[in-house]
Amino acid sequence: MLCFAHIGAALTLSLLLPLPAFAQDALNSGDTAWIIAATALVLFMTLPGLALFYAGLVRSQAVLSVVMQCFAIACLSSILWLVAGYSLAFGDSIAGWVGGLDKAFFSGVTSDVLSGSIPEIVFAMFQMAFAVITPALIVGAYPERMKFSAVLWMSSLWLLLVYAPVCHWVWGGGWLSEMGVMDFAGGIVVHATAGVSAIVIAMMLGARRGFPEQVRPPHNPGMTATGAAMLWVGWYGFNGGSQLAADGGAGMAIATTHIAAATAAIAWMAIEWIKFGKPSLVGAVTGVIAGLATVTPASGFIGPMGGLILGFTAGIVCFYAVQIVKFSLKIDDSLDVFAVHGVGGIIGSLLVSVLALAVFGGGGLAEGQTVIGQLGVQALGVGVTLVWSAGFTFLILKVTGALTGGLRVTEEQEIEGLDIAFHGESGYDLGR
Amino acid sequence: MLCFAHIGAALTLSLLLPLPAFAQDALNSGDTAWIIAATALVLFMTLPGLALFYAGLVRSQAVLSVVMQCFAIACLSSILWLVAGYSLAFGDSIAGWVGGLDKAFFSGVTSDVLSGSIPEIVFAMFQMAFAVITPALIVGAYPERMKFSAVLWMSSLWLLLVYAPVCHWVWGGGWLSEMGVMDFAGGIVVHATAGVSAIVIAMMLGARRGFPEQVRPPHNPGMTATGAAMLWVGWYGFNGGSQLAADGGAGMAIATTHIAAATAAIAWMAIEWIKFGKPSLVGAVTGVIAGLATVTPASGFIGPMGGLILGFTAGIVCFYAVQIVKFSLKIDDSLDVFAVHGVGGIIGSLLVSVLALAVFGGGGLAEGQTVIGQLGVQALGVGVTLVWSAGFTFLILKVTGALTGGLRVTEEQEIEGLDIAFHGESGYDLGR
Amino acid sequence: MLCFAHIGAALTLSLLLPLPAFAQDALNSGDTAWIIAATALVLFMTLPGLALFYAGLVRSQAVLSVVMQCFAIACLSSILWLVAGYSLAFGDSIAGWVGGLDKAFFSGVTSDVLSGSIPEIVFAMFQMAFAVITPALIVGAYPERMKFSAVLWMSSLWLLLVYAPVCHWVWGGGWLSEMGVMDFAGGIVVHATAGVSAIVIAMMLGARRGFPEQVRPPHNPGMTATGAAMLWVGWYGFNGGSQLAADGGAGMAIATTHIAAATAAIAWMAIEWIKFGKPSLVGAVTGVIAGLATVTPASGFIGPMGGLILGFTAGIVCFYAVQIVKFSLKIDDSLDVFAVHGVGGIIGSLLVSVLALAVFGGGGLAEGQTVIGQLGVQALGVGVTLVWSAGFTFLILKVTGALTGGLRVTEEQEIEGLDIAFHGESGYDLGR
Amino acid sequence: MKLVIAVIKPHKLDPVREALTEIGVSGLTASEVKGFGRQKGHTEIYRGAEYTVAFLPKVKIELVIPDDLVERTMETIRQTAETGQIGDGKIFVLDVERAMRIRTGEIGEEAL
Amino acid sequence: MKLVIAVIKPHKLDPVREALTEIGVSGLTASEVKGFGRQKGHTEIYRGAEYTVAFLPKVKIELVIPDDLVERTMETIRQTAETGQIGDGKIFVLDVERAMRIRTGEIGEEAL
Amino acid sequence: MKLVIAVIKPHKLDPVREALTEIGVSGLTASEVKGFGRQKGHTEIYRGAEYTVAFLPKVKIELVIPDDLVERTMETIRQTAETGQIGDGKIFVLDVERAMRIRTGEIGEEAL
Ligand SMILES: Nc1ncnc2c1ncn2[C@@H]1O[C@H](COP(=O)(O)OP(=O)(O)O)[C@@H](O)[C@H]1O
Ligand SMILES: Nc1ncnc2c1ncn2[C@@H]1O[C@H](COP(=O)(O)OP(=O)(O)O)[C@@H](O)[C@H]1O
Ligand SMILES: Nc1ncnc2c1ncn2[C@@H]1O[C@H](COP(=O)(O)OP(=O)(O)O)[C@@H](O)[C@H]1O
Repeated sequence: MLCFAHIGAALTLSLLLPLPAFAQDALNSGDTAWIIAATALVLFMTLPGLALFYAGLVRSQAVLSVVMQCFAIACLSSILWLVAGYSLAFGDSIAGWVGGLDKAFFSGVTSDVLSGSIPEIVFAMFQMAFAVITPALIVGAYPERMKFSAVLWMSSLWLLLVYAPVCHWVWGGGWLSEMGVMDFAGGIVVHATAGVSAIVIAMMLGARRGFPEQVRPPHNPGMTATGAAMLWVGWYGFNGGSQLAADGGAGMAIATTHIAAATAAIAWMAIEWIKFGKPSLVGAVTGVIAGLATVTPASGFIGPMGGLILGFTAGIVCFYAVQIVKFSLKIDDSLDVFAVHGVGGIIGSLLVSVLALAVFGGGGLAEGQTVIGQLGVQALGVGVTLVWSAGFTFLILKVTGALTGGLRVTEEQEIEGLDIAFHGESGYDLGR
Repeated sequence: MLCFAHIGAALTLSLLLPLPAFAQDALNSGDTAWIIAATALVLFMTLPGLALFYAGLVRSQAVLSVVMQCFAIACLSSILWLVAGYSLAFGDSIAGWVGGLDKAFFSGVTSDVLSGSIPEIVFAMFQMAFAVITPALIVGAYPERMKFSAVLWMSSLWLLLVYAPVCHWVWGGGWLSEMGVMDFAGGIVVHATAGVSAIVIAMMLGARRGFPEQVRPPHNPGMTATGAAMLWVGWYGFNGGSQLAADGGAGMAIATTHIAAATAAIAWMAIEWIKFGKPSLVGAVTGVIAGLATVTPASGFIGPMGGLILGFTAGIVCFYAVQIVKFSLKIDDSLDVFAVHGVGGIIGSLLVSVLALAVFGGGGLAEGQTVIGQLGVQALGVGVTLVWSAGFTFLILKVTGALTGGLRVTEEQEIEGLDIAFHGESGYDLGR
Repeated sequence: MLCFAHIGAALTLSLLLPLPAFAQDALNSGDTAWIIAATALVLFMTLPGLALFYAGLVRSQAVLSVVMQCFAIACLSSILWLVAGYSLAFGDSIAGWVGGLDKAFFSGVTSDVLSGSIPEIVFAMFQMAFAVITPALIVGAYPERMKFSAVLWMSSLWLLLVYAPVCHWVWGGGWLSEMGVMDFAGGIVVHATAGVSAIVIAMMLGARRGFPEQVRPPHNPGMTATGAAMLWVGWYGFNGGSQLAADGGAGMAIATTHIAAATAAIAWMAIEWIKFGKPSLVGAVTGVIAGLATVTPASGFIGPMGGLILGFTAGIVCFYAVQIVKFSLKIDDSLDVFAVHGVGGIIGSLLVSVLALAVFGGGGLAEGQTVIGQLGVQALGVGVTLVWSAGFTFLILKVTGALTGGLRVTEEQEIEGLDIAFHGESGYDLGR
Repeated sequence: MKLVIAVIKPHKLDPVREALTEIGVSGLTASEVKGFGRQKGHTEIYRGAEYTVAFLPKVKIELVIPDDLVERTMETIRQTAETGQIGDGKIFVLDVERAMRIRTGEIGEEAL
Repeated sequence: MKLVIAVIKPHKLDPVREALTEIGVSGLTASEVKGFGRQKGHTEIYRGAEYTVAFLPKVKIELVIPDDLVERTMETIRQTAETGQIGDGKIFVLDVERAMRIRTGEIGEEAL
Repeated sequence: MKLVIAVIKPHKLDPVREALTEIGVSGLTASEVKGFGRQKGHTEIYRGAEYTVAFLPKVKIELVIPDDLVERTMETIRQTAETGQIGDGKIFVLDVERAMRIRTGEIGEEAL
């Protein structure tokens, strides 16, 4: 993002707009205003957005446990980001693979240091919001059956061993950014990492009791839709903010983002209508999220047309990905993190090499880069990221299991529900 | 908005503030930052704001169908806006009645083209958010009894045949803007069009089973209040953003907006307290929305005093409008779209001619315009809009009915509830 | 804020950033964009944030009454702020104790008058959002048992007699700001005033039926968590906006704010885990709020380290404060307004004198001020504020009780629940 | 005295209540139940996963009445609750040995 | 054995449960019901539209007890659940032919 | 005819329903209830305040069957609903005097 969004911004702003001379070397209050607002929007995506989106999809006896997991992960990730994560991702690069500890505890990130046209502290907080939501996305893989202590251990290790390094590769000046990988807002860094890790966890943890025939339907689809709507709104900050400026590039990013979300939702609805005779709300909002995840890596590099194409592709491919994972592979990635986020992020990360072309209304590829060349870089980036994420997630789970005496709750706890079993609370007391 | 808000801005900024020389002919990152944020706020109004506001007012067996309708309309409208709507509204004017197709698919709207001090793509997206919420407002007219397919057909046609043209007349440089009509953020374009169309639909569709005696009370007033609060917050973007700049004019717009909302709510509460002995939450938040709808066309032209007056008027007039429509005329405009939005928008669109005067703390009328003169323009604008909207809505329903084999669901489906009947989902599964 | 935040801003911006020459004497659209957005965020904190946070903690038979109280207080406070509150707080000082009526009805606050680098109307609205949430915070002291009429009278009088004056002392150029008190975003003005008043009300009103053994548990912890998340996001505007500029100072304020919230939540969870064997969601989000309230007065003066320290302290101290008030003192400050907001605000207001030091990464104390000296000023400010608030709240309750024939509802009404008894509505109608 | 238990379709509760009041029934107790019988349930599909909902929402009303009112009560319920569709429900009658009104301590038919 | 059915005011459930445990009742089953009787319902008004809520929230408790405990049980419930206000509810007693504890298969009074 | 009332653990409802259909039970009515008995409730702690939840979620099923089916019904329920853990629940049998199918007006065993 750092690197590419800036090229993006450059491409965008260059020439045509009479730029205030000091644009890149002084504080731009407009850019700063937008990125602070964008940071709030991205935090809003996780809390309460993602929490509600996921919580509505589980049994009513586990609604609080899902919200709790999102909150706890958000808090832990924030602290870890301050302590080491930011530095591992954006500190001085160690051979292009990970950042050093020179920025641990935000050292040197005082309020008067700039990063581009905005204060670095604003950039660091914007990035913190990304570090908060990415491990929280994985919550969808293991609801209703993972020990809370295991959730905390795993998520913490994951942030440091998977998210931070990959973030460094792509946005922190690491080897992938050196190669010119295009990932505007996190198709590789956020969705590919979370998606593949989700599958690994689901497989190692095992399915929910009674999966697939006997699991209960979503207990509160309206809550899920509310969360999805918040995610959609917040995504303006996620993708639009990744431009790191308040300009036409940011505007185009929200345009492509919005169009992809809308198109994917319609595609998903259409499939359900044809296949099942009824379009469902849960289906429609799942389509929205699929479109948003898919357009993320491309949002700032493409045009409205690209948004339409990515959205349409996302709606169809992710729908079938869900069916394959759940019903062919019989993997209980309970809330479809891989099928929706993983698959979406990967599709977007690859297709951007084509859709960024001017013919599709995109901003074009980097100077002298070809579609094939770019596609190669993207494929390499995605591939290495998948392997790294899957591998470390496997190790992390082994360690976590050892630390917590097994990852999984007892059958009694699963039947009673995690809300009472692990948090001593019940979700709804609506009686007299 | 385009035209007038700029005069508004002009009025505001002129003279007293030392403006950076390039203000109107170069990108202003501050203005851009605010309008991008405002766009997110307006999207937030529909999803989840309006969806929750409406969903809480229906039976629990139709809660999801209402949310689904809002989502589906939002997605469809976004695509249609990209494909043709934006161009019909803001393309080169054809005799002042509708825009041409020169901007279809946002052609020419690249990230480096400006509209005033912000990128045109940002303006186009801000307008898209308006095109999303307006047809969604009409959902309140037909919940619990209209076929989903009919909802989609009707809303799509309505956007292109009613919203886009009227938007062109008023904001796209059409004949009404030529005449100097004042509609800061959509009293005519948004609320009058949606309100009158709602009445037409309610009459043609017929009332809900058991209306008026036997209908169930709102199933979740807390959900409705949550949605109303989100609408209130989002309205800052709706009215404040219509200034298309981050300046004192935008500030005054949110001030008048907020004051009108608060005053209307208090007025509504007071009436209920006197008439029924108890002020209700549903009543209070309905007052909020009435105040917001009413101040919308005036927000940028008036001062705090004007906000007080409009809010007070809105609270009283809209309250009685609800009684008249529902209990005198016996029209089941189920969630009172006309009585609240339509009536409010019309009141505001007329009173602005008076309240814009300096004596009321307003910014004044256009050079050499008189109150009577302006009132005439406003009345004409409102009148023609009502006729156009009602007429086309009637035609659209005829066509839709033909396409979907009747607009209305069967009695069995209505009793069972649209959630299960049309979307195969149930809203709440809170049992063990 | 006015005074100090500007010094803060000064400290921040001075020297290192090449400032556009007109920064302090002309409109800065970037600063304006951020403060308008921040105003929306602060309104969002009350509606629906705080309303949901509190409503989820009461019995289901009182859920609507709590939301209603938040809405009604928000509306009343807005009008009162326009009419007199803003002027009492920010008008020409009368001997440093209260502002004059020169700004009543926002007179002189036209869209072209500036306050620093933003329009004064924007500043006035930002402050209005503070005046809305502060009396609403007190709702947590008296749910399920106070007459609605009493709530309205008390809140109105409280805004004018407690909030406005204290706001003047600290931010309006009053005697405390003369002494150089540090209260970046309202530890004294907002949390100390509301917290101590809550205790007074709880004692005079008496406990809920069956307190402490027999009270019902929170009816909807998920609703509470949703509200807490919205409060967290909105707090970016509350603290970040108090910088009154879009710069590194604002960025650092959201950083310290976020870190304190996350740390306090983890501390609270840890205590519950150790003491009760299970960390609860209600506990975690209460920790979040405790951290946010505690960091508020310090947010713009300290660094990330300070945020960590304040958050950690908040989590532990506020947890035990709750136990003491409820179970030792047996005071039914039902939703722990004093223990969380009051105690938090006081801690933060005192510790800022130390944590503002450069050694902790803070921006330092004012020229020539010592820690002891500052601590004295802070203690004095807190002390006088507590006395003033408690005293006037006592008087206000006496007057209110006289006006409403007693503050408290009948036992029948309390058993039936305020929703039906006072608003004629029920919260959930989920049956067939 | 007899206890009449009737399981009916939810939207028939109010009509039945009104009809019963007219024939002089002094009170009744209703509860939301889930019914299983000849009437088919429905299937819900989420992200392609089918959930068969075997139970349908019904309302159960229970009323204790004097013996001589049993006939008319059953008839009234039957006529009012009938839609002719499968799933209309059942009426069962059990014997009640004692009854008491909590407020007054009255026993037997006075308690009803 | 007898089945005692009592319909009481919701906030009386816990007191009644405690009182019954004291007299040696081993268990009971409670459910939320809607009651209609002499006690008036209330009306809710939304945007001017009146909705009369005829049913009031009540709690129904069902307990099976040995014959000799019937008297004391009824008395205990009456005393604890009484508020003197209209709407306090009713107690009904029915005969139970058989009882079984699922866990152990015990039958008769042992099952209680 | 007999009315069989069984109070079981919630997650046993579906297995029991299926088992009963197999032995020829034509229908049943289920409701969510709160149970109190030997099985301990749990405590919830909010901000340090303890709430003891004495009642546990249970499901009550009611089915009216011909006399000759009582034995097998009780056995089936017992076997299917049993977990061996305390709290498995009870089965009670009462006599039913009359039954009627609302849709058709059929009475007696035909109504089942
Ligand atoms: N044997 C039974 N015992 C108790 N309740 C029954 C029994 N049979 C049916 N019911 C209840 O009656 C309802 C309707 O029965 P069903 O067989 O579906 O239709 P119908 O009564 O028209 O034949 C069921 O949903 C169930 O609640
Ligand atoms: N005949 C009846 N059969 C079953 N339940 C009844 C009957 N009469 C009253 N009830 C139940 O008892 C409750 C209280 O009865 P009501 O007549 O209102 O007051 P009271 O018992 O004090 O006379 C009712 O709400 C209803 O649930
Ligand atoms: N005497 C009774 N009358 C009615 N229901 C009872 C009675 N005793 C127990 N129950 C119901 O059966 C459930 C299980 O009983 P419990 O004593 O907890 O376990 P167990 O049946 O294994 O001994 C209780 O929760 C309650 O709902």
